[in-house]
Amino acid sequence: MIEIRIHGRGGQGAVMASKILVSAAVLEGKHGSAIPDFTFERRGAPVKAFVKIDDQYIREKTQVYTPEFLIVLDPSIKTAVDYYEGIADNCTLVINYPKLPGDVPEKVKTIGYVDANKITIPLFGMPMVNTCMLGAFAKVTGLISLDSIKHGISEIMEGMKDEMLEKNIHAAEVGYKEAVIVEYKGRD
Amino acid sequence: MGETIDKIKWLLTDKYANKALEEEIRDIEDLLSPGVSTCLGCGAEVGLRIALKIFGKNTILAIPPGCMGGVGVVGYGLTTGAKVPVFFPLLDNIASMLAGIKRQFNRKGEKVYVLAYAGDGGTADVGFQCLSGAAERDENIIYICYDNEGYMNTGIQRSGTTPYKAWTTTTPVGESRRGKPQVSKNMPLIMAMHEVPYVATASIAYLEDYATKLKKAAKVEDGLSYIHLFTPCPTGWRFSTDKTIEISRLAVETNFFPLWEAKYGKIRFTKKIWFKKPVKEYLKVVGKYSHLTEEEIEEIQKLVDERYDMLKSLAR
Amino acid sequence: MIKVVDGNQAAAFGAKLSKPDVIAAYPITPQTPLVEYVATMVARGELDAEMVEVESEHSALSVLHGAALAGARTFTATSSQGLSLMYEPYFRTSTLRLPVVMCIVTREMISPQSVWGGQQDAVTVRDAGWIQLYVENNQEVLDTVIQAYRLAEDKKVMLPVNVCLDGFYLSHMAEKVEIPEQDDVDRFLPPLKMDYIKLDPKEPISVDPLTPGGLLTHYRKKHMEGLENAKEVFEAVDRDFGEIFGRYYHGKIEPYRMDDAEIALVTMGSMSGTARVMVDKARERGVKVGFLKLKMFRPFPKEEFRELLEGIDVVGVIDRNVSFGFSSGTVFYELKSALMGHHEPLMASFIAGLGGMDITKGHVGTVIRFLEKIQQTKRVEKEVIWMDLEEEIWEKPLTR
Amino acid sequence: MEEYLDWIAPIGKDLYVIRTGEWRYQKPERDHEKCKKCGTCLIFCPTGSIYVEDERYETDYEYCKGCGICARECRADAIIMVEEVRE
Repeated sequence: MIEIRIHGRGGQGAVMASKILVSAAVLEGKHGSAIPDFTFERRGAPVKAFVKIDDQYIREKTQVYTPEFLIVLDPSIKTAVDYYEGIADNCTLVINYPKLPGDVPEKVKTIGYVDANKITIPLFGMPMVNTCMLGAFAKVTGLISLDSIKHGISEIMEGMKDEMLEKNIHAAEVGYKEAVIVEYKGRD
Repeated sequence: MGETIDKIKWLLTDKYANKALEEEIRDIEDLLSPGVSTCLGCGAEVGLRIALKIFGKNTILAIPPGCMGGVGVVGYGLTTGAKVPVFFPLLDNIASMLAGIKRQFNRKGEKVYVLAYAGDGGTADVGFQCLSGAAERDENIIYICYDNEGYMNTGIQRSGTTPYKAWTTTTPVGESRRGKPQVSKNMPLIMAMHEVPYVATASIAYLEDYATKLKKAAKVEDGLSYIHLFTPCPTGWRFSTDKTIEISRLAVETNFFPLWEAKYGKIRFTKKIWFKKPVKEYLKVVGKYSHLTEEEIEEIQKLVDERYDMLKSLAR
Repeated sequence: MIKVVDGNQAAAFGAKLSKPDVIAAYPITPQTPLVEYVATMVARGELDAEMVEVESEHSALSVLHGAALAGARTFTATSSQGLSLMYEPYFRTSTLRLPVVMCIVTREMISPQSVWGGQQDAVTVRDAGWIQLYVENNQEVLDTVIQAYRLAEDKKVMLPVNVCLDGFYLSHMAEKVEIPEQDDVDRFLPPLKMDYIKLDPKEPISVDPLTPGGLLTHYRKKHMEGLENAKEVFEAVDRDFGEIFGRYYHGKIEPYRMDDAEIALVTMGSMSGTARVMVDKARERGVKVGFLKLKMFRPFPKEEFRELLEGIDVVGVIDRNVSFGFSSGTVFYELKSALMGHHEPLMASFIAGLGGMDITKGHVGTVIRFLEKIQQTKRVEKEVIWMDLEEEIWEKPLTR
Repeated sequence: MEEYLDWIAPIGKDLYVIRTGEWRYQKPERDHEKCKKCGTCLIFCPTGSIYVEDERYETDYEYCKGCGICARECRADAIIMVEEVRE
């Protein structure tokens, strides 16, 4: 089973991103479950969401404590929460950052970064980075295809205006294209 | 002299109004059981019998806990006290249950009057929240509050509509307290301020006026109609059983309980009082005010005048 | 149709497919999205129902009383404080024999102030005459809502049903769910017929006259018979459902790896999935442990428990709630009294997952080890164990 | 109705009636000569006990509780309350 934890701020769509990931996994014949952290989802407040993906049906309805994959929608929350808490060995970090972030723990073996703010602010007028980061996640991890992510966006954002849907799919595509992958060997 | 003129006026006008109403309703089947165990001279019973005659058989009637529930309108054991479908809502969910019934009948495409005949406790106090909610949602129900100014079924306790200084068993008269220390909740005005299609006050002394208002309420299709019916209680107010109607009339003639109606919040008086009487004439015949001093009566007169003036300033 | 939906949405789909006439609900965490989903379905015209956006939970259930008396199939959902505000009409729904279906998205009761999960709300109203079904995952949420209508409206039952889903752990957890076809649901669920109690000018009767004690006792007895009938009817409903939809949930209690078990775990709600995983793990170690998922908490399936636990050495019950006054978990004490005078295994009560706390694999693993110890020593040293408070037995929940 | 659904919920069908005439300690008596047939007594009677027969207003003593409202409201003074005498 693969466990993913998504960190972001209320309004950036961390919870929706977790659902999109599950929808994408299900399209690929896998199983998945997404649970948000149960804090108040206030705009700006740090939020978490947990995703599990497996070939088998996921029976346990629990949170994620030792994620192998970490998606950070907003690195500025690190003063408020330790998003590296409990990460597994060989962790993969997918982070919204314009360059390779420093100060990454050694357990992180792969880093993917993309400047999602730069991509999404012109699209949405604000850093609604969730779909862009999922595009990056698809490229960095290779776990799920970009096409499946796009399907997930259409399913979970059902009911949204077509224009918004298109923008989100576009954001995922750009995120996929622009994500930079670095095999991380610990601090220099 | 004033009294003589008054009597002449009564003979000239109201008598014929009674006649018209009487001719209209006397051959209509009484949809209430002929023998229900209301107190002698019960004002609320008058109001219910007339209401059922006006609305007729195509009515679903709600009788919540209170006097009318207690006297057997919903029946006892395996019986029913009415010839229309009647049910016993909770004291605090009257308007919500009515709304549910009406919604389902609407859904079935069947027209039916869904009517509550509820006391002031279930209306102005514990049931107020759901009534206000139903009014705001424009539920198409008809709600009659029979106001006997207290919890009479359980033995004369104060309610939100119990008037200032009135004696009840929970607002007794003693050295440090002299009846209810607060003024009554102005329930009909609160309902009018919901800007629902129809709100009216009515009195069992002016049945022709009441009947007209019931008919207007029946015509409403786009929201809630509310009628606040003044029904003196000989048992709880301490007066002899034959004076129920007379006291109701005095309450209107002294502006203690003015008669008006409001369509979508726009208020209009329906009974012009040509010869306004001092409120003292009303208070002195009602036993629950027998402890009042001249000063207290003056104070009540002032409150009655103020409330009437406020209403006048709102009326068209 | 396969969709990824959370528990609230699954419940909304279950309601929609059951074609209710009148829906009334008031939003409360964690049930709020359920109301939004239903309102959206109505707004989009996908669900043809009267939606009443009431001003309180008390009114939500009250509107349904009126609607049901006018012959409507009805739906609502609530949680915690909303349920306790509903208590007055709640009791009356069952005693008037109105087949209302209501989801309880379970949550702690205040105080202390909490908006998170726990089954305290729903188990506290267990003696109000409703049927209560607790579910494990989102597919079961959806399926059980549909089943609930068949059960509630069965002429041998005619009682309201709660479908209880764990707040957040199910209500906000998204996973794959198969949405049944409307035709199949229509085949499974016939239209509602209410003719034993109704408000209709064509047949004027009174509903709920003042009733003397002797007659009231008669109604109580009939009510209890209805609840007892529900046990048998639910088995049939579940089996029928399995035939049409290919998903069978084993009725009131689902046994898991119980065939040769000596130790049994009893769970209710979403923790059951975690229990499955840990029972499998313990089996790998050679521990003869199985588990029983209690789905029908009300009426309490006493007879089935007696049968299923015949010959079992140790039983542990994990409760996401407490029974104040009996001083254990609620399911624990109900089970304990059900077994009285029959085969009585050694029993321990585990209280876990209150106030939104996770019941982790570590927790369940610890419970199983505890039960093993009881089996070895043949002694219950401590009958009630508070999972997160008793350091000596609590393994860190991070244990995977 | 099917057997299962017999008397499972509290409903009432037959009419609940109390012979409230037994409550009376005073009784209205009408002077038909004085009666102006205005109908006031009929509409105000709480128990609905006044009826018209052969154009005369009569009281149904089966249900009249003897409250006295009819006598009080009658403007023609055609009704008086007398002591109820029961044999």
